[in-house]
Amino acid sequence: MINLLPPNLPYFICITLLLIGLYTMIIKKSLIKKIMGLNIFSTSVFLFLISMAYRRGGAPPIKAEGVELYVNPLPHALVLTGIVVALALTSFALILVINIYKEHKTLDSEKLTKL
Amino acid sequence: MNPVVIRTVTRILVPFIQLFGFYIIVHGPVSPGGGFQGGVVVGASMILLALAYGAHEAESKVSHHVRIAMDSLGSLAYAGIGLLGIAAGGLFLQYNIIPLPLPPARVNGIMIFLIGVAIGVHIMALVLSLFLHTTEETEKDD
Amino acid sequence: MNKLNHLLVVIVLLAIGVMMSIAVLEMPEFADPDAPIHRHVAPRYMAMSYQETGVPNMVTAILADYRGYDTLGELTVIFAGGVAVLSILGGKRKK
Amino acid sequence: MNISQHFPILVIITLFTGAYLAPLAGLWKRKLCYPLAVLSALLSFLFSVVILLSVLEHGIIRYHVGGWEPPWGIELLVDPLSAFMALIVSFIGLLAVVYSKDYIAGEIPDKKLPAYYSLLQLIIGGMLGALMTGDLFNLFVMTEIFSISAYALVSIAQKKGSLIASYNYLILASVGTTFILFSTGFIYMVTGSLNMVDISQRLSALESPWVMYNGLILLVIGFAIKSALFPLHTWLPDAHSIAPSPVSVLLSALVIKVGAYSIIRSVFTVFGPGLLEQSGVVTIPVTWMASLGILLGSIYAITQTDIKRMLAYSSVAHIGYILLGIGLASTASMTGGIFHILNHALGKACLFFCAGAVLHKTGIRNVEEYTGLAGKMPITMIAFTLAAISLVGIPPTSGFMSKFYLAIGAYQESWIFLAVILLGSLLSAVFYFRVINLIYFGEPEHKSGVREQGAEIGGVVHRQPTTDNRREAPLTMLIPIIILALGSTLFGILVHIPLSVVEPAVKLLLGM
Amino acid sequence: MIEHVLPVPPAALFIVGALLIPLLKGQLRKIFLLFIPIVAFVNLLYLPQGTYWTYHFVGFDLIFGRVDSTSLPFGYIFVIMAFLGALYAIHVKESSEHIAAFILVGASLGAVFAGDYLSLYLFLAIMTVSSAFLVFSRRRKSATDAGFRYLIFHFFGGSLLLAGIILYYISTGNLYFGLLEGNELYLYLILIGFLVKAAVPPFHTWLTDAYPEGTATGSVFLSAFTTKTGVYLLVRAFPGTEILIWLGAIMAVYGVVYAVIENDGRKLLAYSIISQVGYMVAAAGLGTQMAINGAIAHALCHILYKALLFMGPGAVLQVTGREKLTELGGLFKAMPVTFWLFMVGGVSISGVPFFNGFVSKTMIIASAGLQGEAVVYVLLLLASVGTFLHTCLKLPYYMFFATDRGIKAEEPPRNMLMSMGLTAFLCLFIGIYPAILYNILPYPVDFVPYTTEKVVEKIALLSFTLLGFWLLKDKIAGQPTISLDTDWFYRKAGPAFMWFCRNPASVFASWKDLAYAKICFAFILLFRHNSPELLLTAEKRVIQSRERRQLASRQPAPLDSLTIGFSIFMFTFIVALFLLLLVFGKLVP
Repeated sequence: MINLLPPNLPYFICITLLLIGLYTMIIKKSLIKKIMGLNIFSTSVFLFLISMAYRRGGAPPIKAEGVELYVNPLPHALVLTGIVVALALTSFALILVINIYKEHKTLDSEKLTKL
Repeated sequence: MNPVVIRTVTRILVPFIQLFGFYIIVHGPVSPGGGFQGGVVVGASMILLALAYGAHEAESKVSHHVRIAMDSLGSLAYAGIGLLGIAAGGLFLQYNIIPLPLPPARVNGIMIFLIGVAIGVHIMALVLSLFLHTTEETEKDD
Repeated sequence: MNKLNHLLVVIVLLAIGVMMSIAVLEMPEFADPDAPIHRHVAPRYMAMSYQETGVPNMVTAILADYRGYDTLGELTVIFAGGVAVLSILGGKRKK
Repeated sequence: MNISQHFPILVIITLFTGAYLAPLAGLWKRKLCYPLAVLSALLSFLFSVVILLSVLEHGIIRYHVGGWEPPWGIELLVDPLSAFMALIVSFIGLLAVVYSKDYIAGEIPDKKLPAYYSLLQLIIGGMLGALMTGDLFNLFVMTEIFSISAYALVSIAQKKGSLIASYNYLILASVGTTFILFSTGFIYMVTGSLNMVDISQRLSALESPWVMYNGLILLVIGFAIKSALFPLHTWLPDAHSIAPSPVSVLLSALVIKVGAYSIIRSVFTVFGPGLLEQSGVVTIPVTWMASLGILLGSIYAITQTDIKRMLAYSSVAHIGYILLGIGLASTASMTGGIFHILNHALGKACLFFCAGAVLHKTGIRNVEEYTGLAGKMPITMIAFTLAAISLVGIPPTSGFMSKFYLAIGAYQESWIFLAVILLGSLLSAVFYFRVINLIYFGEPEHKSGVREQGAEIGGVVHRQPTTDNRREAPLTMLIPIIILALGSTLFGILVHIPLSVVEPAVKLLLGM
Repeated sequence: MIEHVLPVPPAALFIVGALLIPLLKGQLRKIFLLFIPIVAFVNLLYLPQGTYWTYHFVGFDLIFGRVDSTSLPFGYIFVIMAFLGALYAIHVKESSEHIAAFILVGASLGAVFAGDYLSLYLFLAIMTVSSAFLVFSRRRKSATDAGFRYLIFHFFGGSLLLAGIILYYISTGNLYFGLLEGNELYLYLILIGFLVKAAVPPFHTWLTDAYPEGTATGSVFLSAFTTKTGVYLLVRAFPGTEILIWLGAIMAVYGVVYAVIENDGRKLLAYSIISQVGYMVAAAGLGTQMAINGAIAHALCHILYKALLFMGPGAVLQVTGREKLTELGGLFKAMPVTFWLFMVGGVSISGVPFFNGFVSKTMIIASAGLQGEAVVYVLLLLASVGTFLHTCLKLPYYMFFATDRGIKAEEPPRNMLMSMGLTAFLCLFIGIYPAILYNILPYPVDFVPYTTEKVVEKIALLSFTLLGFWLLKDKIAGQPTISLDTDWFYRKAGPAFMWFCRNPASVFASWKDLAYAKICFAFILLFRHNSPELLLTAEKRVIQSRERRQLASRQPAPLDSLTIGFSIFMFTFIVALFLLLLVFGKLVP
């Protein structure tokens, strides 16, 4: 196991980030922090996609003379899309939170529970 | 707080930021970048303007109506380019069949460029909208 | 949230982590040039995208041409986000 | 070149274009938004009718967007199942748009109308996109489109608590979509492809299945969150009950079905007939969760007083039926499950429309105030009865037939599932007949004293139906209700029509 | 001309007719209500024997017309009963009651002529709903509750039946409804489904619960159709099943025992239905040709005289608004015609010679004797004595004589009397000319009812009973209480179930759903326990909560609390569960 760990370390980091994101969303009471947790969570996925695209000795995926080995461009495109989706989600969630705060004057999910 | 420094720096920086943003949009096909990235940069320049001069400044430069129009038209332009493929007898979003007096690969390049611009227009308006609407009423409370 | 719940959450999350790690151990090695993702679909983009689309930036080529439909969807997502924000705030900014 | 070959993409693009146009039209004339939305929904409905017919005639449609062949470009894959679902979605979507005109006028301020219609078209278009696509990542994108529109539509009326409901929905469903993206990464990692058909071919040649299983599990759970499978349903009751009624219809009748459809796709198409044996890893737990959902969803529904909340909980139970049928993965159970998608869509849409009509005309949400509404809104209430009877599963309505197939399939697996289905019907009879009883035989509260006395004396009291207090909803609301009620009754008699689509779809999915 | 129009499916005639009722008003509707049964009767006369109206329905064969000598007699009597019931109820202005009644008739006819399980289930389900609606039509809290229990009970029976049908379909591959033999599981499920319809104890509580709660006119319909359809189903599917003999015999006595101590007039009659159906069930269990003949003949006769018996207290209820025997008495002066007509029913049910009960009941008892079932023979005989005691003596005595409570009363409306008269005439007619009944039975009848021996035996028995009653009449007076029956189970089960819904089951729901405790009141009433105190407090609470609700009802329902953290924990837990299953499913093959 020790031998196997270093090569796939980025993936382990992604999974760790994923767990951190989930943990934040479960434990933290502030609505904003839940959104942060969501963002960590989705970032871990982007990181996962991007790190799988890397290829030892690969050049950036822009066509250049004499270069044959590029990193995989497809996950990059996917991650771009994913980031934009996360942006839309986050912005909407934040606006909801702003309005929730205006309405209830609190962002603590425990307190909102008792409404 | 004295906003003079911020305002001056902003006034100087904004044109350059915007220029850089347009550069990113336009050079999407050949270098890292593209419509999304450039659009965000241009939008961010407007946000900077709003931060330094207040939301009204940004509002007066790009009003609500204009932003909505840019949003819709950007998206419509993308869908329209896609429909051009059908109109030309190909498939949806098929560029190389669009009848331009150029080799097919060049047509693709032009369409990719146009799409980048459409996305850029859409995103720059949207980013500004998001910012302005988010801050809208909190500002009033201050 | 009391300590017990806290512990429970951590245990469950760690369980997921451990079990996903089993999958990670079976994954193709990181940065392996011969991983399946580098062998199946991607080679065509690297070899042909410039000839087929006339654009040297492969990411842009994929984004706007090969998977242009995805990008249309993406644009629609962000459009939906914008409209969603408008719908919460009720349109016009008051002067 | 034949234009009809482009219908799979046009059915989506029409709605998206309509959605893009709505804010623009709102700048010019707000009244224009409604006809535009109706027009685009109508067009896409007509397109999907043509698609269904041509799929039945010529087999699977594959549309290569942008002209790129599948593993490189995105492919639209329309098989009988997706065409069937697309027809349901676009039809009920059209009805919801039509219904919105008068209903929404009282619910949201005028200046939000463009945003409302735009989101309405986006949610329908997103669902159609998710149904038609043959690409895993595109499925994720389309799922996000309809999800974001759904979150926004939940909170659009700015009722008390709607923001919190929307926030809950957003966060929980986003966890689901992120799971989906994560599993897309897993699957892409081991296959190098995003095309569903391509993936299924390459997966069956795979030697080490752990990554694949992880991907499958995350994919199914992600979509199970979207479809509100039982313990993952916590976002549903709030979101579905607080949303404006046309939106409730879309959410309850369609959105969760699209989630169920995506589970079907991921289990049977992505993991393919070749791996059907192994996919028991997910289908077996899914059947147990669905069984729990049938029972507990109905039990929760019994304890509700708010009609829309009751209907929302009943949706939890019904998604249980659908996923039970899918999870059992036999011919009969799959037929029942997929057929139940249609029946529940028709029935639940009708019920939510009726609840909306009542809410619109009288402001009543509480079940116990439904007393004597049959006199005031007879047509609506008859429709409500028919749809409720269909959902309880009493012959000759369509709900019975799907439950019959489901029950046959369930018994082939285990008697427990049969018992669950029958008990679930019994429980749903409790809460639906409670409402029906109140509608027809309950008395308005202020009269109850008089009535009691009269009943004691005469045994029968002659009641003159007063015609002046008849307050049916406007036609735009009444027509969808009537159509759906008729549909959920007639399809019980004309079962062969939906089955002629469902059966080939099931055969295809099970690889027969 | 008529030959070209007729025959049409009898069920369709009534159901379509029922749907047309709301379109008609006034005199036209009255004519229409009587016209439909007449047309249906003519239609039935033209109905040829055989199997037809088959409809290929997605791989199943639905048979809507299996007309043979077993189903035809039931068809005749159902249509006749529909006419009598419609005449009896013709003054009722509310169309909902007529619609429910006609749909009930139509569905019963459909069930009787159904030749496959799917269409049978269809019609039984429609019967259940329409009967429940007839009970609901009383528009009284207790009626609503009873109707609900009726509905749930029958859906429960229907579920078992459906399970049986599915098992049958899976093991045989068809849905043909016919004789069932063997030792399969589906057999028992279907049997229980049918027993619920026939109200065989312990599945009988719905009957005594719901029938007294029907409207005056509705109960007449209710009494005729459901149980007799159940008898038909048993005769059709389970003739000669050993257990039915004992169930039937016990049922006959059981019903009598409860009827004797019952206070509510119509509830007494409901128990007496159980007792009478017991004869038929026992006869179905005997399964000889003569017994089957007896079962069917008794079903036919029973429909007539039981309708007549329900019409009597129904008329009293119509006129006085009272049902309890302890609240009635001395009505004879005001309602002599009603009394005499009622008595025709009373003597019929008791099996007095020259009334129709005699010609059918003796047939069953005799066939039990011929089979050598001595115990059954005695039990049935005993039940017949008890029937005479409670229906023919106790009920009329306390209703029309006994203490005069000075109730203001008059004869009921003319149509009620006409209907009663017609029914009484039919009772007498069949009693005197039994051949007309025997001719339509499925097997040739070589049974002669009027032998000196049988008549003398019967008269002797009845005379002694009469004597006994006269001596003990004050001892068996009804008490204003509710006798405890097996229905305690679900009266208790209801609140227990609701407790379960609210407490353990709601753990996974949302926290705020727990605050919905007030809903329990609706269900305490729904599955009401018969304790007056509990009822009172519940009633009070409902009123209080109603006031509160009226303030809050225009608001959307209270939200679920923010359960994000918990929900996400649930998601992750499910993921972990799946992964665990995967790991252990893999490691341990």
